[in-house]
Amino acid sequence: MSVGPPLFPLRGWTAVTATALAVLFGLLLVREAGPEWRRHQRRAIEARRQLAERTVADAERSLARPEMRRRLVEAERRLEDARRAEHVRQKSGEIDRAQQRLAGADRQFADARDALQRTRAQYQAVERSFLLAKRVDERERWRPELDRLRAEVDRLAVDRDRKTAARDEADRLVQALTADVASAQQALAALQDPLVRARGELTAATEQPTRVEQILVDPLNRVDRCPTCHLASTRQATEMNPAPLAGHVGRYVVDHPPDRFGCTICHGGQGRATRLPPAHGRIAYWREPLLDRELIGGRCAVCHVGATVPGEPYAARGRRLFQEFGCQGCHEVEGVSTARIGPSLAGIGAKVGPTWLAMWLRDPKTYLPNTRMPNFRLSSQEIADLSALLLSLRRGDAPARDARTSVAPGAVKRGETLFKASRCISCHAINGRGATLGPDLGRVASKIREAWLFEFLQDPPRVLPGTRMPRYRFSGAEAADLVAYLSQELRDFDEGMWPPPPAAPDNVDEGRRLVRKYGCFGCHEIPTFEQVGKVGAELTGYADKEVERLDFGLRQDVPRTWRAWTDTKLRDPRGFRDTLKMPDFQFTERDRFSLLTYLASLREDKPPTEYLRDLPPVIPYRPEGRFGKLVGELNCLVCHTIRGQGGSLAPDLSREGSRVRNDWLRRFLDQPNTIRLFLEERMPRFRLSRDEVDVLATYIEDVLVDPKVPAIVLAPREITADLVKKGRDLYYQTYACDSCHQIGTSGGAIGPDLTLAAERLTEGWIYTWLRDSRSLEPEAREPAYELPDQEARAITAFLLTLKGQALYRAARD
Amino acid sequence: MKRLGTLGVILLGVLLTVLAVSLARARLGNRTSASEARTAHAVAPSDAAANASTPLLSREEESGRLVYERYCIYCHGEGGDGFGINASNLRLEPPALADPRRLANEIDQHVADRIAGGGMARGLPAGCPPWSRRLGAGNVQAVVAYLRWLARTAPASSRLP
Amino acid sequence: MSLLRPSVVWTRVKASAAWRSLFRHGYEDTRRNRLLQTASNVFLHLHPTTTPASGLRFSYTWGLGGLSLLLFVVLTLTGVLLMFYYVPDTRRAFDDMKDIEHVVPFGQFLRNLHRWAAHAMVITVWLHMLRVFLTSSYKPPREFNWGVGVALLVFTLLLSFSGYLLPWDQIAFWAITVGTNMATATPLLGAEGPFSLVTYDNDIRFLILGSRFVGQSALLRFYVLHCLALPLAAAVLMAVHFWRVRKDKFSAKAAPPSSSVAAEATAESPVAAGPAVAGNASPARDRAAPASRGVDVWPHLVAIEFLAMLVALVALQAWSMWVDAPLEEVASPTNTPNPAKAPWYFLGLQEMLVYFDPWIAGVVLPALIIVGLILLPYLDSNPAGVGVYTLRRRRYAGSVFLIGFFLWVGFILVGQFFRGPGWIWYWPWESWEVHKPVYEKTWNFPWPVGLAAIVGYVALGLHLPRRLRPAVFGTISWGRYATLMLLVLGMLALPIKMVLRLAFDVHYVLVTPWFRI
Amino acid sequence: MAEGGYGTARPARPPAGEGSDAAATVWMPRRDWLARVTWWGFLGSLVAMSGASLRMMFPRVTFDPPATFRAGRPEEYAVGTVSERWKKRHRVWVVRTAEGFFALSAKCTHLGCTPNWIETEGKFKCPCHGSGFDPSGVNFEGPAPRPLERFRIALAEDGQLLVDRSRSFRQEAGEWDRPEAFLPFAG
Repeated sequence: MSVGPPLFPLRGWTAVTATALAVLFGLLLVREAGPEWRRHQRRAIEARRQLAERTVADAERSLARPEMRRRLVEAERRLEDARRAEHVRQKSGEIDRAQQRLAGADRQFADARDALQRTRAQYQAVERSFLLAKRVDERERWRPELDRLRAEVDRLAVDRDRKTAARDEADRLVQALTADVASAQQALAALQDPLVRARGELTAATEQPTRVEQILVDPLNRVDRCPTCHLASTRQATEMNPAPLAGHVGRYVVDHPPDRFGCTICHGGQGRATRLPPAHGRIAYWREPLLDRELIGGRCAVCHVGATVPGEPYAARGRRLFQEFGCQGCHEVEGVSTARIGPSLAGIGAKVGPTWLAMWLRDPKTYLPNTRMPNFRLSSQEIADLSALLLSLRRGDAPARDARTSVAPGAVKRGETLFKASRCISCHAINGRGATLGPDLGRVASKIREAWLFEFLQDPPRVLPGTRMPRYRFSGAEAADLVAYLSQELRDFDEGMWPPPPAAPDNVDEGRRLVRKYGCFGCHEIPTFEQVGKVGAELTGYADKEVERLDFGLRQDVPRTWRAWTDTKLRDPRGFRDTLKMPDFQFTERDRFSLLTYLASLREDKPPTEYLRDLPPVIPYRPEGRFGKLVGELNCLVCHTIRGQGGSLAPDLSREGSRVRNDWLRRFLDQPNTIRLFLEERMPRFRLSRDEVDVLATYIEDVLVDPKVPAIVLAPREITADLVKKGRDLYYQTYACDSCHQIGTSGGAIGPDLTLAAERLTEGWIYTWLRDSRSLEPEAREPAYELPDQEARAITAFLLTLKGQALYRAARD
Repeated sequence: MKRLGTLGVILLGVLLTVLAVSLARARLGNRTSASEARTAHAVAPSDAAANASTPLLSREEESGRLVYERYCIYCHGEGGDGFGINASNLRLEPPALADPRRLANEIDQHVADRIAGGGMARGLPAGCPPWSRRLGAGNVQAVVAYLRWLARTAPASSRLP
Repeated sequence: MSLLRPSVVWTRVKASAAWRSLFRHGYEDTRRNRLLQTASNVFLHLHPTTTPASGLRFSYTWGLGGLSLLLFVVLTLTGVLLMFYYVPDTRRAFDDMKDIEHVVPFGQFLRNLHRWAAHAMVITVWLHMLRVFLTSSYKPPREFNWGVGVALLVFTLLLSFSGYLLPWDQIAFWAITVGTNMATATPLLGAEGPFSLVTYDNDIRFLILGSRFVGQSALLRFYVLHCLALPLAAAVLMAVHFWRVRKDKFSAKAAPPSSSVAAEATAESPVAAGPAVAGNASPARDRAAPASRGVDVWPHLVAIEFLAMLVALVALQAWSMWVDAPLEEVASPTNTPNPAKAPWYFLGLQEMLVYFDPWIAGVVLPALIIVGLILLPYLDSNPAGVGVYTLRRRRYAGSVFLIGFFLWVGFILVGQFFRGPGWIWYWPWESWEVHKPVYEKTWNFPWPVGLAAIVGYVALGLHLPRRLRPAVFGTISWGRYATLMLLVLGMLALPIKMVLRLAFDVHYVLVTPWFRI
Repeated sequence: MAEGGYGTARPARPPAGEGSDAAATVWMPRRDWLARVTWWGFLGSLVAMSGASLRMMFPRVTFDPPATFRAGRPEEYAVGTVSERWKKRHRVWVVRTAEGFFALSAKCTHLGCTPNWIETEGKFKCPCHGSGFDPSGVNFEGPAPRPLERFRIALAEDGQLLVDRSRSFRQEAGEWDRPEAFLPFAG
């Protein structure tokens, strides 16, 4: 009696949709059953299995070899004999007796132990009531009991120990009786061991389940599931691993255990992901995609913040370049000190002339090919304005007059001798030949006004605050002579052909604007600009800068990548927009790549400090007292390093007190003469006063010493002729020290001249050096022979007995 | 009635498209370009090759170069030609390490061993000192890599006596 | 052994007390069973036992109410499952999302389902309201249930909004930041609102976030609201909603469109009653069917509901299988994506921010919308068109409502597709990498002019309609008329202000020391 | 409501093909294959759905501390001592005898309390019910039914001890003689 319209007009549709739903669910289940990572893992596991099969095969083959078979048979026979022998003992009941004895001893031991514990419990109970007893007599009533138990406990303890010994004894006996069977079995097992292990590996590989592998690194708050597909990536690579099992290249995983570092901290990518594009970070909204092989070096420098980054030369070089070129002058980077690398421009007006200045501003490299000053690509108008500003910068006391000082007769000659005697070329090159510490003096006279030079030579720091030039204490006359010499010899003789400064109408205020625009004060100290902030973009966290925040401006040819943008910026700083102001440093390919690598290390989030390496000392070394004052005045730390502070041009003085002999040191400070022949650097002659020498020497002897270095090594009578002879042989024959060290006229010139070793070096130093030079100077060129005590003593003796002066004089004539 | 029905359909359609497109947008995000860029960045060897005008030394070769120029160059000379400034002071003439013909039939391990053990290891009196302690395995390997690079890049003729 | 014959066993089972307690009536298709089927089933008994045959026509309701419910159920189930793997902790939330996507079986799928179902529910609820309006189903005696419906709309939006923060990625973080910052502009109760009585530490935003910023406490609050408080409230309201539907009888009225009498609205025959989720079309279509007596809800109507459900599920499932829910980078307060957009269903408001101060766009406007919607049944005194798709006899009501609806949708479309970095206009085919300058050269009315303009606007708005269309507006009481007109004028003010801004660069019409309009 | 309604109403249908009285007119022809497709499709989906939800309860990874841990170099342990170094973190005693190493589980075999190592008496003593174990882990007093369990111990390739808590060996099962249960180490 159904009523109404036809039943279910839409039955067909209902059925279809229901089926569709079921099908969809089916698809869902299928998809979930076979996740992507499983395929990769299966491949790796299969590779592992095949490898294992091969090893098993090899093991079997080696066991099949005749002499192996012979040894096997041998071992089996041995085992057989042992068994038989044991069987005999078995028959004779020897073993049973031993075992019974062991059982008995064991029982006794157990009883003894329990007895001891019971009694100790009683003792403790009595002791308690003894201690808690209120009245003395009560307490006294407990005493005998207490003493008895005490004695009892001790007795039982002794007893227990005896029983223990007995048991062990019995045990050993049983062991002994069954020993040779055991050893025979071991011998046999040892022969079969490789095969057994290989088989074990094979079964393990066959039964290995597929599962998501993950590394939890709590301190870094990272979960890396990379090993799910890169199954072997947590082990070092060995050449036998096939591709899917390829281990990690190099020692990195050994030095950085994965369970402490994980993968993504260095490689980037998304550790938690288990599908391919997301896992490699190749998706929208993931900040750290997988890094390419080259830039990954930058990640090393994130933690290795020291001057060197092991195995990553470019990062370290980049860090150095960054500071040498004074990038920090315009770009803030956390942890990079903002030292101005250029000379102060206060008083530059008195220092240089307009022609030179204009030429310099147009392109510094035309005057000084290896200057660090970049080319700002200034227009003539800008040059005019800047010159106007700079030439207006004069100190109050700067001599306004600029006339040639009347040259006293013979001044040039005297100046030349003085120039040579003062070893100016230790720091200054002449036309590109020579040291690079100070500016090239080849054409200095064409650059610097003589009046200024005159003042400067007499007291550099006063005229040019912050200069690295030491005070040579030249008298006015000497300074005049030097000036005469310089302006006579060291000038650009086609100076006249220099382009004249632009005639454009100049404007000091415009100049100020330009200084502010280009941020000259980033490298140079300029009056009234000391406090102005940096003009460049902050680079902290630059490594994580998203591409869409980099302005590609007009360049369409540059691929839209962090790397391409940065490289282009370094190559052509104003390529993206004409309005940019970064100057052109003319970096080489190597420089650019080094800087790239370094920049790639400027992460936003720093790892926790326990991950950082080579952190600078909390309190950097500062020489104190009069010594400190002198060091500052003479700028010793420009060339020498003391306790990690200073330049690398001259020897590290941190241990000088232990290295050189006291008297020699004083003489040297008074009359510096060269030690290494071949090297250019030579200690300048500072004309130190007696007590200044005394200050320096005393400090060095007292403070800059190394406890490792003994004062006395050889008592005088120990230095026998044949010891010396032995030393000489070792020196010349065995180790051919003369390949690098000079004695008298003969010998190489890499290491220091040892002719005067006897009067220069302390015997302790020589000895320690020969024993273990690395502990004294990790970076030394000496090939760490680390000689045995006897040889070291011999060579020391040899060196100490050299007739230095005689030889030296011989060498001189 | 009919009109309103269709109106309803249209509305539904419109809003569903709104949803669809907005979701698509939300999913891809306006940063697709960025993501592609990142991808490109991630496969950098390509654009590395693009901007590598002069051959750039690999990480290992570069560290090798640093070591070589600090320790070896005095005797074995610039570019491994065997004419170092100190060569004249030696009893044995230092070999041209980077000679391609020398290196051609040597595996890295042997070269490395010779550097590590020095001449003495091979019983040469007063030969090249053993460098293993001072340099360590890693640096020795690096030096080998650098020598290979030298042999690869510079023509053999230029460095043979 | 005969006892073990299947048929015997089967009859015994069916005879057992347990079976009979479960299935209280036989299976045969008798009239009685059909009625019992509906009446004795807790889930079905919201239906009447019979409904007019025309109620089977889908085009009357589009099953929108039912779909909304279905989506709510789906959301509850998926939500519960997701809760097993989610910890509302700012340091963990995002990682948990990643784990759900990568190491929880079906995690990605469930998350997609949850996300998309939420979006879909917002839409179905809107459309449901639109339909109810078009068929005048809000008119007496259903004003109250319409109000409940509006409340449910609000809860739907709140649920979606509160869930938006939980993934703790950039869109989440900044959408919520933008959204909640509007609350500070609340008059009196917002720290930045006009006539503010409060500080940042005790204003409305603080109430929402438990802090001045979106942070741990905010995440926790949103989590509790999203998983507990709001769903409970919504469920209760739904119960009320369905119950009222059943009590108020079904809206569709079996009367020829020609006769427009409100009286009949009350005199519906009980058989014509049916749930809102499915109903009958205007009887005008099926005169043939005896209006006295409809078809049985079981099986006819239920079957159609079943179909509707299946279709919806298929669509949802397919979508969720192929389209992943968005998840951006982990939230970072120091790095704002440009533009930072609110959830798409609030983009209309965010678009309004271009033309109005936050206290209008973010607070007054939504408040007015909600109030207006609730008042709708009381303001629209025209009894015509109940249960019929007809706009012809309700031009004013219809036009006002539709204008409002399409403004809303339009603003959302604009906000979603035409707004780029800096909320500047970008055509969909334009790249956001191209930097566009902000064009800001606006001016304000001097305050007397502005005041005059606004007063005049309101005065005219109140006066003219009554003058021009006494037939329509003359009939209703002044109070009603005023409220109605003010709401309408408020709504029309949006496009007017937009025109002023876009065409004449007017920034503010009225500038006072306390607020600016 | 509809879905629920069908859900409960559905069993009222006898399984397809099952005979029931054909007398009464049936509102849906029983052998209607469309109807069957519908039902099976729908029920199939339901089953799949619940299956999926169930599977979801078993994630592919857990964040428990790893079962294996490196216990430092062998030289760090004195002969004849029981090291409590790893008790706090891993609930394991590393014992070194003259012959070598083994790793004891710090879990009483009685009711799973954590015993204490009492140096003076040279035994493990369980605070809960007084079970005592000698340094080799054998129970000699108290209610403990069997010796403490030992864990797999080996030498990792980097020369550290490697303890694997996922593999345990019972003495009464003769498992202590397994090579993995004891790491021979001299000097």
